[in-house]
Amino acid sequence: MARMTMIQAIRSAMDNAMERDDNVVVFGEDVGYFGGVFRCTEGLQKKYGKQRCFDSPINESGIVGSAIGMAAYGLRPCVEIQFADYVMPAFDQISQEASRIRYRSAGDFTTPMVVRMPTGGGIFGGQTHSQSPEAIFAHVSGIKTVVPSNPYDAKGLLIASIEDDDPVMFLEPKRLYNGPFDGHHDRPVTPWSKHDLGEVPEGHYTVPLGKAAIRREGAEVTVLAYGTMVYVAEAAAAETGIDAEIIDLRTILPLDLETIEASVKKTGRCVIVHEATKTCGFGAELMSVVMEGCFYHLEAPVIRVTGYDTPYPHAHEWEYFPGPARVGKALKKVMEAA
Amino acid sequence: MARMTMIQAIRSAMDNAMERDDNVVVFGEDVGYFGGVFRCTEGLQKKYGKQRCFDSPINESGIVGSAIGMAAYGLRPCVEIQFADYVMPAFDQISQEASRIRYRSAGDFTTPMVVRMPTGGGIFGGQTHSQSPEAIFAHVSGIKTVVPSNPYDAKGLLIASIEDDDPVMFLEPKRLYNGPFDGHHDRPVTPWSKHDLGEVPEGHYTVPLGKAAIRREGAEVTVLAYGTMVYVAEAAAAETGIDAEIIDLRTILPLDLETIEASVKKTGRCVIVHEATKTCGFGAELMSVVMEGCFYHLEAPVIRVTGYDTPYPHAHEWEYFPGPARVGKALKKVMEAA
Amino acid sequence: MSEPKPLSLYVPEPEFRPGDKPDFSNVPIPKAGSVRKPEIDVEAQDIHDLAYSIIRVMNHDGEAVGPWAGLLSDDEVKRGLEDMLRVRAFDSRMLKAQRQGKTSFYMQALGEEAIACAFARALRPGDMNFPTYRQQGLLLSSDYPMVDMMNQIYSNAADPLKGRQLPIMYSSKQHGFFTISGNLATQFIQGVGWAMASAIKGDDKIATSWIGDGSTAESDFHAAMVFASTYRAPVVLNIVNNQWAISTFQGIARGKAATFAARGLGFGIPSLRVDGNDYLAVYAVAKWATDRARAGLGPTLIEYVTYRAGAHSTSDDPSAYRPKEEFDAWPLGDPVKRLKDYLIKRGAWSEALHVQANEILEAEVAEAQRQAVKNGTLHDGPHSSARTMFEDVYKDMPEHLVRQRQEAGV
Amino acid sequence: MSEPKPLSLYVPEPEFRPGDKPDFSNVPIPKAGSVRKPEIDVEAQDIHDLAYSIIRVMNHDGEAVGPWAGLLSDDEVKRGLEDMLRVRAFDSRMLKAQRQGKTSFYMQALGEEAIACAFARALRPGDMNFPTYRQQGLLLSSDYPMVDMMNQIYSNAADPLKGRQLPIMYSSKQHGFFTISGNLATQFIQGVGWAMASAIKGDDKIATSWIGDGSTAESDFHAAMVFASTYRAPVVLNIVNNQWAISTFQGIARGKAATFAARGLGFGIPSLRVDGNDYLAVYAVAKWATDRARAGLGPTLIEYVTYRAGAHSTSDDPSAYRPKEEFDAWPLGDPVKRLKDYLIKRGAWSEALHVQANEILEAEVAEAQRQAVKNGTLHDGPHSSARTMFEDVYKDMPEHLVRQRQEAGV
Ligand SMILES: Cc1ncc(C[n+]2csc(CCOP(=O)(O)OP(=O)(O)O)c2C)c(N)n1
Ligand SMILES: Cc1ncc(C[n+]2csc(CCOP(=O)(O)OP(=O)(O)O)c2C)c(N)n1
Ligand SMILES: [Mg+2]
Ligand SMILES: [Mg+2]
Repeated sequence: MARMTMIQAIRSAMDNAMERDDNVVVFGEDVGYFGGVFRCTEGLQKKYGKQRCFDSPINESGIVGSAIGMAAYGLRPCVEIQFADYVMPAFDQISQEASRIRYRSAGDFTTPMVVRMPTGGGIFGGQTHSQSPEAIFAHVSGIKTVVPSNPYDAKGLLIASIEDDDPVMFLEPKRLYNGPFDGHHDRPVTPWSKHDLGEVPEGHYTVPLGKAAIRREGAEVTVLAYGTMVYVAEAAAAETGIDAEIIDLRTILPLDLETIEASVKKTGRCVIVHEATKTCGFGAELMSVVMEGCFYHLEAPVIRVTGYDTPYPHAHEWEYFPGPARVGKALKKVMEAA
Repeated sequence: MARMTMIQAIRSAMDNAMERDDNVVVFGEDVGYFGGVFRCTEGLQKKYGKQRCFDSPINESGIVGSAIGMAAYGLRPCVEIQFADYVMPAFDQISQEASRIRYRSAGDFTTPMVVRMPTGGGIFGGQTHSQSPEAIFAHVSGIKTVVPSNPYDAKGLLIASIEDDDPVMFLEPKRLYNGPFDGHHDRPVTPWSKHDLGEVPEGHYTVPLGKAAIRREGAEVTVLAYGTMVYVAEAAAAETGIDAEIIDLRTILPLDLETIEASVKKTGRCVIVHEATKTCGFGAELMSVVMEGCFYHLEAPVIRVTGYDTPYPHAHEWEYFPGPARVGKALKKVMEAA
Repeated sequence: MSEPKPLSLYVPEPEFRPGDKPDFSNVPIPKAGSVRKPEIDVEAQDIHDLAYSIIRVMNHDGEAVGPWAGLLSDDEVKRGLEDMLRVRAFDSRMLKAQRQGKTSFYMQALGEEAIACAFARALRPGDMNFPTYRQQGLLLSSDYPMVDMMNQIYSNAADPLKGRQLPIMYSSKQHGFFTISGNLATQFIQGVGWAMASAIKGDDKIATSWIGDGSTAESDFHAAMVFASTYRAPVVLNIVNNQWAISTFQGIARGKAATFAARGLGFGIPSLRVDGNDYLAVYAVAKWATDRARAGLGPTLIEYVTYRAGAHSTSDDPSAYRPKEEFDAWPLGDPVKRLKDYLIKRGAWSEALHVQANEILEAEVAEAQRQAVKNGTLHDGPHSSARTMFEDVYKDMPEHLVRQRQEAGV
Repeated sequence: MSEPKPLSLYVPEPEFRPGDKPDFSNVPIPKAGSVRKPEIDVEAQDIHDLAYSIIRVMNHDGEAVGPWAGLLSDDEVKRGLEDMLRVRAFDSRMLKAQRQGKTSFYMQALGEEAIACAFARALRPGDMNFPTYRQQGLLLSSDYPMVDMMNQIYSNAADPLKGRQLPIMYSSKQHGFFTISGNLATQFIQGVGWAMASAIKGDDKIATSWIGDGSTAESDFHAAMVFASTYRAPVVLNIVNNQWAISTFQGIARGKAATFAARGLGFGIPSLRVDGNDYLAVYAVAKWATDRARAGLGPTLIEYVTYRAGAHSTSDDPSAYRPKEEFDAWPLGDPVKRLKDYLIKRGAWSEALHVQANEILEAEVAEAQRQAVKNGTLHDGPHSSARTMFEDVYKDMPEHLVRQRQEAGV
């Protein structure tokens, strides 16, 4: 088994998928000759030719819109949006088209496709290289949304997404590309080569969509997180000494309701963590799932720790980022509650 | 005081605002000579000239994008998107631009503007003339979102929105244009002329943004609703005989947290109703607000009654629409809970 | 430097409003047969003139003239005339059905039937259209069952789309008809993507994208132009300029400047402008452009000059914004009448045959309607089961939808 | 019908990749002075040729020739040269500052300084630019304090934007510089809206919108063209074609066909193509287009042909995708050197004066940097108070944000 960074794992997923199925094509801004600004598609054009991996014009609606046409033809496009912040021009094609082709044609046309995009902050990217749009995707019926947190999952989930027959939004937490990040920005970063989840098979495998992973078993409180926040939650649990059960959702939609409900029923307490802005973020849906499924088991109000309802600021990145101190505070608060 | 339909009230608001302030301009698809497909801008071009009320090309991003430039200049554009379903091509200009001009320029540039759009179903409009996108607006920091439920509020809120110094998304429940609608589609519609809230002053007045209205005081359960669902909730309360306190949020964001919290603390029970799809809908945020602010007062899990997580179907409109039967069932269920 | 002077906003206005007497004598209409026909491997830069003229084949005397003439036999033309008559009969009956409350909504193609009907004849099985809501002619010129179109319009139990879509938003993969969207222009770039896919696979199928004059203002029009030109996709990009977009005239989409066809030239895409009410001319350009695409020569942009003779939809009343007499004054006439005159002139048709053909088609439509009504109508049902509402959102129904379906009790 | 034959996808490729020896001798470069100068009230259709040529003023011998020459005095040209040198000195120091860790990010304008610097001189107070991230020349040619630009780049306590924006995303209403967006192309239509507002109010101010070659592919480019042409907005639409969009060459945005300027013709917008490395030519077309806008004649589209000599940004390394020697081989040369040669040829400048001017400007930049550093740098601070993070989201802070601010303890 090889050690891979998340970038290598993502590349390996596309490589595997392209090798197994001629219908998989990869395109997007700078992804062809150059291999993508984060290098995720490096080498694919050389290996599979310009007809299967190519540069696109800078038009996100065009990228997704043309992918819809290709998918309707029978291909399985896996396209890259350079930053999740730049997916908005494509939101019409995603929310009104890709998501509904199967429904409105009663299954006559389908659009299997993956839209990959680096998401989240932590790299001083300012307000337009840091956003986390998963909540607006979650509100759209007909698409799936995935957020991996480590190289092993990234590869397995991406292959599963490419093989899935529905459109998938695939959000890659860019702060995790090179190593797990727990929010302690002033400490050196551990590379993936030193982390178990950096062990990635070279060959084909999948991690199923819709299944969460329990990253840390615990008895006192359930933490619902995904992407970068999984490591922040781990750090907060370690630092507070609270016996938290940390659930890495992996798939935002469809959500693994059973794992969530079982855990919260067990612990009776819950903290939800995400980096996106708070109001109507995905944490609100998680709150609702807990309210609807676990109310009688709750011993304290559920707490959300999230990005503030402001644009992502440049200089105040670390004040904005929901780091281990804020999560730790929430853990303590939820434990103190009667 | 005149009796007005909601269409007339909205028109009257724009008329008043244009009369008082030369900087108010109105444009959008078919709004000029013709006066809009729902006739909301009828007569404004004649009265104020083509420079202040005009037809636009069919490009929603262009409508909002040009309005941003106009607002930065010093105008107060009030633009129409023909159906809320068609606002998605403008979502980039709304979520990445209008919402952040003040923040990113540290107040040097501001973009006071209103984006009006008919929203919701109930008119057999199928999947692209029925959607309710308020939740995705609520997730965007820097914009306000308003949903009036009657002619009096519609006029007062629209004038307040035009005079507001921040961008406002103004969602008009099209099923209410001509009269209150309680979901009993098989009964004759009461026109606004027979309803108290159809009494609308001819002159200038405002209904403040961010303040909810209690439409029905009650002791047993709080119903959080807005737009069309206010009447559905009223019907459900009447039909079940449950003493519900019905809160018409009026402004989705900023939300009237105090009114909500006070009511739920009083009743100890809560039902949330909206027409939009369930997952990550605005009901999820309301759930969270109740969880965060009223947990210790809750005697039963809060229930959401919403549109299903499917596109809005044409033939099955009334199965999809969250009507009084579904809301009544939720009221009973929340009352039965221990 | 010149002295500052006050600016003012220019807002384009159509020449005629209700009450005015329309007079289009200043609209330049080139003589039939006067526009040249280049080879299909021509470069865009060498045919700029074709984007500013109008390709026409039938002259006032009902003769087919010039380099674009002579492609269709009399039998083929008769079939074309029947196709148009079928669309007209279908539209008129469905309009009535909507007024009778059998459905919620309808959109007719009155006055622009030649475009879809003639284009359909240049396509091959396996090609894919990405249409708007006014290309029913594509289906009605194929062997798609008319009764299924009606079932869709009535959202009834036999509706192939299970009552999910607004009436007239058909879909049929088998018949090369991509599922229609209510959101304008999105299909224009999707068609380009489909064509790219055919090229990627080394297949020989081509795509067509369709858009209205008003909708060319939408941004996805641009996306389609950029992608089509960059990758030389085997697609025909069709702009149906019927002069109106609901209540706004075409000047609102293009500021009274240039032509819609001219938009293609800035992308190096060969661009043609054609008389959309001239069945023979439409067929000729469709053939030229599809031949180009099939030969691997890339995209063509075509502007069809026509006129929306009816209301925008059953929700619209055009008398509020344009003179009732405009269609009569319209210089390109009625496509049905023009083709009929041509055939009569050739001795291949007669008034009597025309009446007879019309009767047969009306009977055909009436019979289809009888069948369709048996399957139900919008307000009276029956419909597909309410359970279908939850299906096809995803391939497999996820847990949250299962729960919602159970809650709905279906 | 022809036999079906397999299609294939065309994917444009630049002529040269790393390792190749760039040779642009086949790029047609018209002689300086050879392109005609029309009256400003010309119709787009009468100047199609200008969208396919290149307006140039300075010839190889350093002389200004032809109808677009003769607008600027020697003193004005000297000021222009200084403006460009200032941009270059500023860029080089800020690049270094980024490498030293004083900030996170920087973008230079190396090789394309003439465009913003010359255009700035055609504007009047009150006009508004809607720039991209490569028009620092607009600010550096105005009296905007250089130290404030650095404060912004350092996100320090004196940053006028309170540390909220990525470095170089300046904003200054007073200096006619609209807040830069990280999202490409959005500003292009916003500028049109601003210009429409001036026209609506009967004012005399004009707007300019700026966009890169790659970004013309974005859909908001189309929105801007449609609105500008429909309402004849007093706006100048500027396309800076520096051949590259990060790693993709301009062919990916236009499929090797036509020119970017030609995009305007389909909208009836007069469109010019100009040597972007020729300060005198840029000024001349800027003057022509701004005069048009001020006179109420509507929009102009201008394509500046130039070359991005540096990396895309400090996050980019162009040696991975293009030959290092491309800029040297680029046929339009270096804008600074060309203007310097022109002035020397006129006897208004010398090598010694040039060295001296450079020294003065470098000292000016160094002094500004000393001032800026006093206010802090990105990683060492000080910054604006964390409280400012919650301000200006709305005019008045709503309750939910108050609660969040309190929770943050600031
Ligand atoms: C994105 C979007 N915006 C607005 C509409 C509303 N709308 C439906 S049809 C139409 C006019 C289209 O005119 P045109 O493109 O000329 O086509 P025609 O109806 O003339 O065939 C408008 C504005 C829509 N369906 N989608
Ligand atoms: C909507 C959007 N998509 C993608 C990007 C990422 N991006 C930033 S600059 C750039 C290239 C722009 O090239 P061009 O327009 O030619 O401008 P230049 O950098 O050459 O000045 C890209 C793709 C972005 N900022 N915004
Ligand atoms: Mg039209
Ligand atoms: Mg560029």
